[in-house]
Parts: sequence; structure tokens; C-alpha cells
Amino acid sequence: MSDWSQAVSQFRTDPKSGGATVSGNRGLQIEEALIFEQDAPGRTGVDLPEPPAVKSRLGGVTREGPIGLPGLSEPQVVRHYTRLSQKNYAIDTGLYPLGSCTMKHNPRLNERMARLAGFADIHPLQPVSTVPGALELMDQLAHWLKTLTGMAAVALSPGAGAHGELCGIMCIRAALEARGEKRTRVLVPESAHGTNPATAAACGFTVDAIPANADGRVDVAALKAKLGPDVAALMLTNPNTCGLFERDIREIADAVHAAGAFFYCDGANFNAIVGRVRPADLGIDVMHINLHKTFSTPHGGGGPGSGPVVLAESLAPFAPTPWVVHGAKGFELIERAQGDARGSIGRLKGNHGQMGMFVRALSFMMSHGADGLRQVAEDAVLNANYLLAGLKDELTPAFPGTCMHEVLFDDHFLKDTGVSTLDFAKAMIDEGYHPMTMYFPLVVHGALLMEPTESESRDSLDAFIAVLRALAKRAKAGDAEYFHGCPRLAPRRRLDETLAARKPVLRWHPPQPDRQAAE
Amino acid sequence: MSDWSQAVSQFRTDPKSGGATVSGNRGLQIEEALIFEQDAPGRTGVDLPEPPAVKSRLGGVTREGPIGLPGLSEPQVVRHYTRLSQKNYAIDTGLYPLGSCTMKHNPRLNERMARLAGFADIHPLQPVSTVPGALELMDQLAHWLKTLTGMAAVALSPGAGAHGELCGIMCIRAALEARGEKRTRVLVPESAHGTNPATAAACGFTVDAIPANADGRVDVAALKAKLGPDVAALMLTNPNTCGLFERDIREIADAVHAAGAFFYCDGANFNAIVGRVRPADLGIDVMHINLHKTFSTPHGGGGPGSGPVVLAESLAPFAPTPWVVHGAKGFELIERAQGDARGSIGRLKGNHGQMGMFVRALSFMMSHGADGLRQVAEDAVLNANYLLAGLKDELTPAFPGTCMHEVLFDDHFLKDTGVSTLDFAKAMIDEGYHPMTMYFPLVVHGALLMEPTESESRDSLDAFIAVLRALAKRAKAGDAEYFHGCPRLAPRRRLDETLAARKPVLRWHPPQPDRQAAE
Amino acid sequence: MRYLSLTTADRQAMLAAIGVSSIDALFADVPQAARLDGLLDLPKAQGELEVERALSAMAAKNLVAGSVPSFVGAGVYRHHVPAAVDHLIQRGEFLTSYTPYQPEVSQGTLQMLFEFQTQIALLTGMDVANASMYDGATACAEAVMMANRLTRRKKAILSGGLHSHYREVTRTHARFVGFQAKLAEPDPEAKEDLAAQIDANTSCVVVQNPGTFGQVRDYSALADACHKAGALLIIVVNEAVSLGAVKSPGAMGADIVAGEGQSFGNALNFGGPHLGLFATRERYVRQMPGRLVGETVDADGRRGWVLTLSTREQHIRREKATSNICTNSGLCALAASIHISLLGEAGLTRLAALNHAKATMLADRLAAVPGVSVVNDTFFNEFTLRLPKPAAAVVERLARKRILGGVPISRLHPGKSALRNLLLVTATEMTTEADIEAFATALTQVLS
Amino acid sequence: MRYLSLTTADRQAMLAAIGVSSIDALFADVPQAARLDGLLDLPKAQGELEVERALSAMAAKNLVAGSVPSFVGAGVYRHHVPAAVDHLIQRGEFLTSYTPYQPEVSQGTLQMLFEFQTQIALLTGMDVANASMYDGATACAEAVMMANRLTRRKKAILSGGLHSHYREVTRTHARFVGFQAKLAEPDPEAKEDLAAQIDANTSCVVVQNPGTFGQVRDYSALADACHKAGALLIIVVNEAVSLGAVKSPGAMGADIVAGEGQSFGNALNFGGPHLGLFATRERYVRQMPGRLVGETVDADGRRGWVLTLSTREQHIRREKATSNICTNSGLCALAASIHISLLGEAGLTRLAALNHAKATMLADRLAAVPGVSVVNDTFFNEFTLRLPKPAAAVVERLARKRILGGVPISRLHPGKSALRNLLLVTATEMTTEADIEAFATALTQVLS
Ligand SMILES: Cc1ncc(COP(=O)(O)O)c(C=O)c1O
Ligand SMILES: Cc1ncc(COP(=O)(O)O)c(C=O)c1O
Repeated sequence: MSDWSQAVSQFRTDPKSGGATVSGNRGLQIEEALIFEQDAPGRTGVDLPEPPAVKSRLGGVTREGPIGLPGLSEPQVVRHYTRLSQKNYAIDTGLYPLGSCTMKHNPRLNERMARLAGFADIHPLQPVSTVPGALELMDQLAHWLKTLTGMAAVALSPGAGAHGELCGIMCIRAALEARGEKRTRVLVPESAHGTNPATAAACGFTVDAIPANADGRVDVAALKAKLGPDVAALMLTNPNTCGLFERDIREIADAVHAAGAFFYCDGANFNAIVGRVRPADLGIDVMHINLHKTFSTPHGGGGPGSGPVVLAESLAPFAPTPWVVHGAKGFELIERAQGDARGSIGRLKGNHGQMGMFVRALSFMMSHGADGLRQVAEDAVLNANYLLAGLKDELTPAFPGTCMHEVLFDDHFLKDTGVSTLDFAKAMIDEGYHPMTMYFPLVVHGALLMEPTESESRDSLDAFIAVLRALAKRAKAGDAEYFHGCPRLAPRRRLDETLAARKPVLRWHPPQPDRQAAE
Repeated sequence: MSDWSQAVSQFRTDPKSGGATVSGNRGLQIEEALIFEQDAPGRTGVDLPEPPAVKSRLGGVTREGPIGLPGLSEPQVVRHYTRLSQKNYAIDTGLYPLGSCTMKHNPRLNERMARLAGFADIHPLQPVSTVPGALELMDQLAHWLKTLTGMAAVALSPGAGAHGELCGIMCIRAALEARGEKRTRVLVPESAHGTNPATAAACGFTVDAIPANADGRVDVAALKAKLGPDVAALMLTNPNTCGLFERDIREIADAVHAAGAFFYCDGANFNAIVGRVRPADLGIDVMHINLHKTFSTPHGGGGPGSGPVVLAESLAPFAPTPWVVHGAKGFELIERAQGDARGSIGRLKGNHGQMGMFVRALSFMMSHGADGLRQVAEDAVLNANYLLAGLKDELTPAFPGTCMHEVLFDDHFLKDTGVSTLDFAKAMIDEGYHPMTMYFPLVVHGALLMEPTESESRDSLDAFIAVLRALAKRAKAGDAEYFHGCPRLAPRRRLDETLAARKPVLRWHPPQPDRQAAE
Repeated sequence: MRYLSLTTADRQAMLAAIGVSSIDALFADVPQAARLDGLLDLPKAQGELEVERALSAMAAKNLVAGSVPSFVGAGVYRHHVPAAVDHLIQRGEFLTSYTPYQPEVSQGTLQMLFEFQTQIALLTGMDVANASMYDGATACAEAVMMANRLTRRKKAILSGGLHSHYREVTRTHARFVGFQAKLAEPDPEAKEDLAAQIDANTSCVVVQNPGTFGQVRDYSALADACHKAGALLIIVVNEAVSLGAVKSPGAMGADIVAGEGQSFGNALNFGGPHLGLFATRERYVRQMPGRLVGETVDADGRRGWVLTLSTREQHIRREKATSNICTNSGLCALAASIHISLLGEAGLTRLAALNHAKATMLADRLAAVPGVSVVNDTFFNEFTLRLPKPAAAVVERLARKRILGGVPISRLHPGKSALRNLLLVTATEMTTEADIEAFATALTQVLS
Repeated sequence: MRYLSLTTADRQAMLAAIGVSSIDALFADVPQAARLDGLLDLPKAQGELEVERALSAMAAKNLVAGSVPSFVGAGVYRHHVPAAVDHLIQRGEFLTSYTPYQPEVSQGTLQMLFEFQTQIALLTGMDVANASMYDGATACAEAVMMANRLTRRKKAILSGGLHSHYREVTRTHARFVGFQAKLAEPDPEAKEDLAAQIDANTSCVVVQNPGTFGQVRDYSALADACHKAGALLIIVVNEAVSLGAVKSPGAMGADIVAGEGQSFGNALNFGGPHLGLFATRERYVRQMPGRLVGETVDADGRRGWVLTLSTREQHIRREKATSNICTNSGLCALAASIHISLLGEAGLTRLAALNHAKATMLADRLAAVPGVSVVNDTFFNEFTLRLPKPAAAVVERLARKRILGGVPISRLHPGKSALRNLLLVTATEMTTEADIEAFATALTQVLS
């Protein structure tokens, strides 16, 4: 290579923008090209034996031409993903106060348990007689979930919370059909998570929004006014997405039931009440549980999750297959909507659900026990209220009083500062914190929703409070420009989302021959 | 807490020194207190059952008062070490050109193999009859090492390279004693690693330095002049620490042997020749092998290593116990200097050596095979020479010609720039590179010793060359001040080593009560 | 409790700082009748050792596939996953992060997903792929619903060669979402003529390649037929390794590819979590479900990645979203992407060839067992056997001999007497000659 | 080859850039006669799957301690290591870094070692500890050599309660380094009077606590005796968990503590790698072997850590160094440090109490086996039994019953008939009541 400097040109930036190095790297923050840009033809990170020569049985339906995958060695691959990982924030690296997401500690024991060969290396379609331990585990998990919620049955197969919602709403529809009713409306509070209306709509229902009252809860009068013979269900999150317990929930449940509708609860916030309140005692008919929130199966940068759905007696017969049941000779697996399961809505997912997540969740539950889980709820709520207490005079709480496991602020404290909720969040990044959930729920202006979870220590909360207070002071002191430029210290500064959406580049393309020549 | 800002005061720095955040964090680079500063009494990260009540059998020899260990939860501990890890450079994160250290890729397969319960969960003192697979593994490893080196025997137990040196020199002394000779001097080239003279001295020998000639190799005439009846051994590194093959090595061996002395080879650089040259064919009598270099067992931030010693027929009877031998009923373990092993120097280490490292090394060898290991040497040498070719007109090679697996530069290219080798190295840190070995070997001025290993791709070398060239240009252009201030982008700027040595603070102490009050 | 960071003293001090006298005060909004005073009837907290022992005991009751010769496939495959994969996906920065909503501190996940999208697009021969779905079966249902939206039609024709779970999941959606799912008869010989069934209401035809009976077909003609009728062709791939050898769905003219990516980087896990794949043509991208990562630049002009086109998604569009999906299979996508990166072009094509060769050897050997014949004229790494007896009982007896002898078709399509004697068997690179011999011997015994 | 990053094309291009025609040119300095033209007689490269299968087959031949009731200790202990430990030590930034020579990019390792040094100092009751040695036995030999340097004397007295490996390693050093190692008779009852043996040439006395026969003693009086005679007291601890219950060596007046830290965070590993511990008084620090991490500040005044006092070490002092040690046991120290951090004060004291309670239960039960008596008047978690028969054969027969019944003293001290019937048995928190019962039953059978 005659001009070596080309070898690093990709990442070099304008020195004045903080990229004062030749390589574009900044100490341990190292730039990393796409795998496709690291290709050398023929190279591989996996050694496989020469395949024995056989006559092809593909019937001539063979791939023509190369796939286009790059060739890298194992050292390159390990380094690539190690470097990429270092560009992420994570619970393991710091407080992750993403409201509604319950980013708690993920115990490594659970990872080890999920990797036991007896769980990880069994096939969903090997004879049921060879997997009694797997069915036992599913049954145990079901037992814990039913006991914690007070519900009659649980459908384990949904793949995440939204999938659980789909499951619940389908069961409701099936129950209504079994009654011979065709109801068309589902009531959803304005503060609900987007999956709630999306689910209801996906199942063919009209979504009817119910407003919040001044203290951040369902307006019961408005709700009652909307109830009627065409209402199939109410979908309510409790504690709700403002971090508040719906204190009129039993009255709401009674009204819903009186109208002949079902009461669906979004259980994403179950962490606030686990072990202290059983949803069944609140009049709830069906609720999904995000195992990847309350029961700590890792989020993994976007899944996998697991969204079991607990069901009251009235909805239990409609639960999707497969069912694990206690048979004469031990556990049995009913895979089809027949026999005992003839009322089932049928299959919602391939195989038997997120087994790997079941193991982790059960390991979490067994580790905590009945006592520890109750303490989880209490500590989660205590931590959120401690944040509220530490911040309430500097930030503006959206609603008066205490909160549950998460605390909601609005952007009043930033009024006339020229600093937006987004700017404030980006300044938190430079301070070493992942921002809270922003602009959600939609019911308050410029929402900042913070959920510390029970995992955080008091020291950790103290430091977080100190930083947010200092930032709020700085914003109020008129230093808007500072905020507009944040983050400055993260792997990237603010990214142009508009450009991304306007001219979508959703995959890598090989450089055009002419561009290549020019380079 | 009335003044929240105390919660982050520990890490806050002067804004002008780049620490422009309240927390002292810089985006994903997060400050982390000592575990002792995160204590809460009674807290623990391990749940153990209440011990059954028993009558103490400690005879009253019980601990008085608290130990002083801090109490942290598991989430805190996981975050603590995750954050600490992020303050390290590693092979997994980038090129690690530390000359003489052979920082190559550490395959994860080897980690998995070492953790197989059949290797990791067996006790060194459980009956030998219950561990035939362990002895087989040791025997296999010995077979590979003997075949690769052409030597008659191997002592597996030494804990690292320096321990292997001790083993080798002790065997030489035992052999001399067996011959009834008491020789007192050991010859060691000036370029040798510090462990060589330290080892010889530890075994009671006088160390006699031999100079290098102008082309970076042993001055054979000077060597011969030093040989005599009181010389016990020559300790030579080959390829030597200048990255050069001792081309007169057979002449040297002959001269050493003619003088009745033994030829010890420091095998730290075996990576350069594995599969292409057998040390036995060079006339070497004994050599240690750093499994944590050539055979890729991970360095782990300072060990554990493993330093098996291969021995010629003449020294084999003196090898330390334990020995794995082929007995009538399969493998046997001789743990004492008796029977066949009656000439053994005895035990050098507890138990049977670094089994965990043996598994990793054998896994590495089997993965590469005879063909792959030869390619390792070739690629290691090729990569080093490619660096030399890419840098030789900008930096100053210490010696003319090509090199072996590492390339040595001196600091001539920095002459009159006001930039030292150390400054240059610290600038590399900002560029995202670990510095090379510096100021070693001692035979050239301001040495820069670079060993890329076979793991690096050509792209990686190209980028490295480009950066070093740019830095060299910058130094020559007179920008000394830039270099003196480096690193600026690492977790810490230059650390005051003089202060550390002058007023050693080697452990944490609880804050003094009066200081506490003042804070 | 090892996972809780507050001490009793902390709790007291914090309650004081909050200004309440007890934790109960913070639960004051809970209706009196719903407050649990005591503990629920569940075990108390346990240490790691106890939990480990209890769960290990459960795990030990299962017959581990890797401990015996195993020939079970049918959409879930036992491939060798390099050790580096599991090592890397366990890095806390990947494992314990959320969906990358804050791109400045999520570039790791975002770049990885962008690479994953590209890999899947290349493998399937399509323009774009999303960042994953729950699994192949749900991806299939979503593909049908996307076709319904695109064509504004409401009838899907599902091949008899499509995996029964995929058919059932789609049928469940059809009932509740409100469209028609026409399920063709199970078709072991892959002779069905779906083109003939397309009508003006047909939004899409769904075929699987290799089919669930193992047959390999070129669906180019079917693609033409679909397009002529204004319908879309959806091709399902659930053995993703086949894409290293078999003509890609894109090359056949598929409009949407729905698939299962478990074969790359993911363990059997008794069926989950697995990895839904979803790819389509560029022109359809705004009707795609799921997350998409796109390239952009930051304030300094540096390349970077963000979640994009979110106006399709529930958190922006709510009831008008293309799907309700939120959490998907990010970490499984990472595992797959790492495995594909390790394989590269050379590794994947060899892996596919090796699978095919092993299956061929298996087929030849089993065909020699008296009474056994191979149904398939074509296959990649699995195929259907016709036995002289009901397959379910045979598999049960093989299991007692510690051989996992494949999937009886009756497990997938119960109650169909014509299929009762069919057995689906699979070989991968993990299959040894000794495994094949053990299987053939045991099968001979069981059948005689 | 998966670990090599150069392709054939790369190699060609690079040779051209270097200006040589073939790779052989770069090996031109190798004497002709020593050049290997072909490949050595060793197997060729193998894939992960093949290597994994071969090594797994070897591993499967061993009796895994955790799969049976196990009572083997004698310096290597089977404790429960929390899953977080192995997870964290496998992070590439710890696993694949070198000795922290460049402190600015090694603060992770350095801070961890500083914490480790503090933990060990606290546990042993000493002022300072180093960053680790190879293992307990080599640490013991180094401690003796350090005492020799400090006292300028050359005679060490080694207790009969010191682990035989430690005694032998020290003796090997004595022979070649040139000092006298006086080995007291093995002393199951811990009745020896070493104070009486101290003379004007004695540099140190080395005792182990708990001793290798399990006895616990307070060595305060011996410390006084040593100091009066100008000698040093070295206390060896090889069951580090005992420090959670037993009076610390520092409190007894030890000058140097050498020990084995494997009990914390490290697996049995058939005996290695383990973790040498080394602690001493502040005034002796400049004669310490091994790495030391010290606190300092950086150019911005921020606290940070560096390797320090390197003028003791081989890379600076060469033949005048305090020891030749270079690579030590960094990652094992990390594992131990994480485990100790997880335990904390509360966890460690409980762990120690639990070990003691289990051992007490075991001793009471085994003492009830006909013909068996407990030798010890005191113990922590292991003790010596006197059997009516040679212990080695008993252990062999127990192993055939799948019980690892401890270490026959004859394995540590062969050829001493008085010790032939002695058996050293150990209990830890891993020992269950069922294990104890199984052991007692089997021992009863074997002895009857
Ligand atoms: C309140 C609420 N409901 C539903 C969901 C959707 O759950 P999932 O992402 O598991 O599909 C979420 C997830 O963030 C949520 O916060
Ligand atoms: C040339 C040389 N010899 C000896 C050693 C010492 O080896 P170890 O650190 O394994 O004790 C080294 C280690 O860096 C070395 O480079």
C-alpha cells in the first residue's frame, strides 16, 4: 500500500469535533467497521471437514452465485462483537431508569441454569416421555404465576408482552363468541402503552380511548359513560404508566363486569405489587406478565421476552395450546385444541413457548421466594419514591403524592429554559446515565418516566439524584447551548433520525464499482 | 441527604481537564469507587442457609472482631467488575503488540474445554484410579510438546515461564552435581529477559553478561572467551529479544557443550519457529515453553501461566515430580523422587501443575494441528516483517534485515523531537492501541519492540502502520507538547509512578474518624 | 437477599427522607380487600446452591439430545454452535441492555442489527429484512397479514408442505383478526398444485422450502402465477442452513420471506426462544412489521445507526400500527449473526454441503432397512420415511433404546391415517457414521 | 484455519510488500540442518466439533467430584462458586489482557488487584499483601527465602503440620538455592514443640493453621519465641475460608503469611491453576516477592493505580531481584476477589460457620462407625480419622462405591507405617446430610 493513511481514513473526523486522533478512536473507545467491510474471500471462522462426495438430492434447486457473506477469522469476529458491545449502555454498567421497562439486575445463576443441557439441549418434538423434567419446570412456573396472581390458569406460550395481549384479547373474543355475543369496542386509557391499542385493533376491535383524570388515573365517570353492550373489554395497566395505582380499580372492575365486558390488565408493571397484591383480588380477568421485566429474564437489547397470560376461570377454557396438564402417568402435553382443550383458541406460537426464559424466571422466583418477591415490590416502590423525594423540588412531578415503582415528571421545570426533555436526556448520557423513558405516557407534557427497580442501592440513587439536580440547575441557569450539544462524550453524538427515515438505508450494499475506483 | 452533590463529589474533576461532567463520568466511561467505599453493613451477595447449631471444635482459636470486608449485593458486584473491566485494553478489543508477550487470540473453545466438569471438577488428590482421563490429557500434551521440540522429556509442573527457568537451572545443577561438578557461572546475554539473570542468581550462580554484536545477536567470540570449566550453563533466548534468530546457534551449542556446560533456551519466543524448527535440532538441552504465549492460554491480566520444560536425554532423569508414566495398567503418576524418578530434583509446585492451562493448550494444538502450528510461525513472522516494511522509513529499525516474529525499533527517529519512546507510546493509547514493549531489550536505545502475532489481519496491520506513521510524522513536525500530554482520552491520564513508589499506598484503609467528620 | 441492594437501615432512612412512616403508606392506594398481609403459600428464598440443585435435578430427568444419536428436526435443528457465540452474547452490554431507543449509547446493538438485517437479506435473496420476530410461526402469520394489507384481500392459501405449527398459528390469527386461511392437505410428496387455487380474493400463497416433509422445490412458476393474479408469494424457510445450498426465495420471486433462524447460533431450548426472520422487497418495507435499523450520521457527520421507520410501529402509530410487536428476539438475532459472521461465505456453503451429504448417507442407509422407504424425491437435510408400522410407536421404542429417531408425522398432523406410518428424520453436521449405524440397527430391530 | 486471519492472497501480497519471494526467505537464518521441510508427525488441524468431542471423551473418563459424595480436601477445597464469578472473569477485558504495564489502559486490572491486596491483608490480619503467587506451596518457599534475606540466616524449621507439598517444594528450593530446611516429623496430634528447636541460625519457623491434619492452634506463643530469637514466624493458610472463623495469623503475630486462595472463586482444576497468597508486615515490604499495586494520581489529579516498588523485581533488578517471578495468578486472584466481594463480611463469616458445622456433623457421624476414631482435638472443616486398616485401600474401595472418601495420609507421607491408617476427610458447605450418611454407611461396609 503506497498511501498507508487510507487504512484509517474511514473513521477520521474533523479534529475540532473531538476526534483529534488519526484513527478516529478515542482511547478505549474504538471505531469498528461493518463485518462486510472486513471481508477477505475464502476466510472463515469455522473449520468444517470436507463433505463426503454424494449425489445431490436437491433436485437441481441449487443456489446460483455467491451469497455475499464476508469471510472473517474467529479473532476478527470476537473483536468485532466485543467492540460493538462496548458501545452499549446496560444494566451491568449502570442505572437504567427506563420507565415501564423494569431494567433490574439479571442474575448470572439464571443464565447458568438455562444452559443446563437438560433444558437447553432438548428438542421440542422429541417424545414427551423423554422430557418429564421440562414439563415439570413449566408446571412449576405456572404454579408460581397462578399463586402470585391468584388466577385460575396460565397460558405460557406467548413470546413477549404484546403477544400476551394478543392472547388475552383473543381469549376474550373466543369467550364472547362462545356466549354468542359480538362486541366491537375495547376501551383503552390514553396513557396506555402503544401495544394495547395495537393489539385491540389487530383483533378487529375499535379502540376507544378513555381520558385520565387530574391525578393521573382513569376517569371513572368517563369510563362508565363509555361502557355499553358493545364493549368487549377494558385494557388497563395497573399500576398505570404514570406509576400510579388505580385506586378505583375494584369499582372499575365491577362496572366492566356489570356491562358484560372483560377486564384485561396489562401486567408490565407487576413488579410494583408482586407478593403484596394478587391481581385476581382486584377483579382482573386476564393479564399478561412480562417475564423479562418482573422476573428478570434479560432484555438482550430487544428480546427474547416471554409473556405468559394468567386467566380467570371464565377465560381459562380458551387458553391457547399447548397445555401442560397433570395426567395419570405424570405430566402430559396437550398440543391440539381437542379433548379437555377443545375450547382453546389454538396455537399462537411454534412449539411450547420460551422455555429458556421459563428456566430463568423460575430460578429468579425460587431464589427470591415468597418473602423476597414481596420485598422486591417494596424496594422497587421505595426506590422510586426516594427518587421522587430527592428530585421533587428541582424537577416537576406530574402528579401530587407518592408513586409506585416508577415516578413521572413533566417538563414544566424546563419551561422557558430552551432545554427540552430530549436535551435533558442527552445530557444524562454524558453524565454516564441511560435516560429515562421520555414523552411517554402521552398524558403529560414532555414526560420523564423513571423506574429505578429494586436492584439499585441507595448510594446509586443518591448519585443519580445529585446529577439530575445539577443538570436541572444548569438548565435553569440558562446554559441551553450546552444541552443542545449533548451528548459529546458518547460513542456518537446526536444521530439524524429524520435522515434515516427519509432515505432509509436498511442494509449494507457493496460499494459501487465506480465509487470504488474513485476512492 | 441535605446536600445531594456530595454523592458524586468523589470523581468530579476540574472542568478544564476534560472532566466537564458533574459525575466525573464521560458517557460510557464510568468512574467506579472501591468496593470498600460501597459497603453497607450486613449486606451480602451470597445467600447461605443458617448453620446448624454445633459445639465449636475450634478450641477457642476464634477470630476476634470484624474482618473489615464490605457488604455488597450481587447487582453491585456485577456492575463493579463490569465497569472495571471496561477500563482495560485487551486482545479482544484491539491489536496488542507487546513484544515478547505473544498476545494472540484466545479461542473460546479452549475456555469451554477447560470448564468441562471432567477436568475442572476433579481433585488432585482423589484416587489416581479415578482420573485416567486427566493423566491421558497430560500425556497427550507432553507428546505434542516433545514432538514439536524434538526433546526427550517434559516437566509439566512449572507455573509459568520464570518457574520453568528455575526448573531448568535446577535440573542443570542436579546434573552437574551428579557428575560431581560444582560450576558457578551462568552466561546470559545482555538482551535477556530479567527473569533469566534472576533465575540464575536465585539458584546460587554468578551471572555473567555477554554482549550483543552489531547485528543484534550474541557475540560468539565474546561468548567463547567467557566459557570455561566453571560455566554451568548458557541461557539464551531464541529467537532472541531483538526478534532475531541466533544464526550461529549451533556453533554456540557446540562451544557450550565442549566446555562441559548446558545450553538453556528461553522458549518465550517459540511462536516464531513452532513447526518449522525443533529446538533439539539446534543443540538445546533444556527449554521452557510459555503455554500462555505460543499456545494461547489467556494471560488474564497477569496469569495464571504455565511453563512446561522440555529436556534432553541428559537432563531428563532430573525432572521434577510428579511424572506421568505409562504403567502396566495404563497411566501412572509418580509423585515422589523414588523408583524411576529417584534422580528427580523433587517437587517444585503443589499438586500436578496447571491442569486448566494444559487443557487449553492441548485444545489449541489439536485445533491447529501440525499444519496449522507451522502456519502460526509463518504468519507470525510474516506479520512482523510486514510491520517492519511498513514502518522502516518512518521509524528506525534497530538492526538491518528482516526479523522473526517481532520487530525492534530504536528511538533514533525521535531524535531532537523532544518526544521520547514513552511519549510516543502514550500517544498510541489515545489512538486506540496498546503500546508495544518499551525500553526492552536493553541493548538498543529507547527500544520499541512490536509483536503482532499471527492473529492480526492485514487490514488491522495496515491501520496500525498508518497510525504509527502519522504519529511519527507528527513528532518530527515538532508537536512535542501534544505527545507530552498524552494520553488524554484514556480512563486516566499519565499516572504518577514516582509518587506511588515514594509513598506506597498498597491497600485501602478506612477513612480516619477525624477526616470523616471533616468531609 | 443477594439480589437486593437495600439494607434495613437504608429502608428506614429512605422512608424518613420520603416522609412516610412505613412502607405500607406507599401502598395506601391498594384497596383494603386486596392487600396481602402475609406471605403467599410459596417456598421461601433460597441460595444459589439450593436453586441450582433443584433445577439440575429437574433437568436431569430429560433425555439430552446431544447425549444420544438424534435425528429430530422439523423446524428446530441441532447444529454445532461455536463457543465464541455463547461467550459473546453473554457480554453484559448485549445481554442486559434494552431495545436501542437511545442510539448514542446503543450503537453496539444497532450496528449488530444492521449487519443482521443485511445477512438475512443476502441469505434470502431479498432486499430488506427486519430485526427479528418471535419465531418462524409468528413471522409466517405476520407475513400473511402484511400480504392482506398490501393486496387489500383476505384469503391466504397455505401449502400442505408448510409446518403444521405455522399453519395453526396462521389459522388462529385468521379467526380472530378476520381473514380466511385455506389449508391445503398435508402433502408428503410435494405434488400439490396451489397455482390452480389462486383466485381474485387471494392475497397470498404460502409455501415452505425445504418443505416440512423435506422436499425441495423451485417455486418460480408459482411466483409468476401469484403475481399474475395480483397475489403475493410468501416463502417460509425454517432450516436456514439450507440457504447455503438451495436456491434462494428471492431468486424464485418471493415477495415476503418468513422464517426461523434458530439453526444459526441458537440452541434447541425445547422450542424457544428462537428467532423469527422476516424479509421482503424494498417497495413493501413500509408495511413490514417489527423493528428496523437504518444508517444515518451524527452531529459530527460520523456514520451511525438508529431505529427507523417507526411510524409503522405500535409506540408511534398505536392502533394503526402494522403489528403490535414490541420486544422481539434481539439476543437470538445476535447469536445468529455472530454464527453467520464466523461461517462466512466459505463456511456456510460447506456447512450446507455437509448437512446435505450426511442426510444423503442417512437416507441411503435407512432405505436399506427392511420395510422402510424414502418418500422424498428431493431433500436438503431431512426427509420422510414410510414405515411398515405407525411411526409414533416406533419412535417411542427407539427412545427406550436411547435413540431420538425423528418426528412422527402424526405428531404434526394427528388423526390422518394416511400419514400414520410416516416418519420425518433429520441429519446435520453433528450426525456421525456411528449414529447412522446405531439408528439403522435399532430401527431394524424395532420393525422386525 | 479459523484462528488465522491471513488468506493466501494476503500472504502473497505481504511477501511482495516486504520484498521477499517466499516465506522461507524470512527463515533464512535458521541453520540448514535444523529446517523442517515437512510436517511433524502430529495430527492435522481439526474443527471445534472434533476437538470438543475428543476432549470431552477424555474428560468423561474421570470421576467428577461433584457427581458423588466427596470428602477430599488437603489444601484444595470444593466450595460453591457463585455463577457471577465465572461470568465476570471471562470478560475479554480481564481474560485477554496482559500484566498491567500501561496503567492508563489497565485501571480495571489494577484497581481489582488493589482491592484484592486489601482483602487478603484484612483476612490474614497483615499490613500488606501482594498481587498473587503461583500457588500456596511456592508462596511458602518464597516466604522462607524472604525470611532468609531479612534475617540473613539460612535455616528454616518446617512444622510437621505443614502440607507435605509445601514442605517438599521448600526443600527443593533449599537444596538448589542453598539453605537448610529442617522438616519436623509429621504431627497428626499437633503436639510438636518447635520453639525448642529455634537457634541462632534459624531464619524462620513455618507452621500451618489449620494444619494439614486439620488441627487448629494459636501460634501467638511461638511468634514470641521466634521474635525473641530474631527469627520470623511464617504462618501458612491453605483453607482460606477458615479465616472467616479462626483467629488470623496477623493477630497471632505472624511476620509473613503464605497461603492458598483457591477456596475463593476457583475450581478444583485437578490442582491448578490455583492462587498463591502472600502477605507481610509493612516494614518488610521491600523484601517481598511478586507484583504490588499502589495508589497514585494522574496528571489531572484523579486517583488511579499503578504497579509499584518494581525495584524489587526481575525486570528492573535482574539478578538482584527478590524473586524471579513474573507471570503470577492474576485471573485466579480476580476470581477470588469477586467471590470475597460477593460474600462480604456477613457472607464469609456465615460460610465459615457453615463449613465448621458440617465438619462437626461429619466428625460426629464418622466417629460412630465401628473401629473409627477422630484424631483431632480441634479442627475447622477437616480432620484426621484413625481407621482399623490402611487408609489407601479403604479409599480405593470407597471410590469403587462412588464415594471420594478423603485423602489417605500415606499419599502425603508415604512409607511411614505409623501414619498408614490415617485418613484426612473434609466437609464444606457443599456437604449434605445425605452425603454424610452415604459415607458413613459405605465406610462401615468397607471396614467390616
Ligand atoms: C406497559 C407496557 N405494556 C406492554 C409492553 C409490551 O411488552 P413487550 O415488549 O414484552 O411485548 C410494554 C413494554 O415495554 C409496556 O411497558
Ligand atoms: C523472553 C522472556 N523470558 C521469560 C519470560 C517470563 O515468563 P513468565 O512471565 O511466564 O514467567 C518472559 C515473559 O514475558 C519473556 O518474555
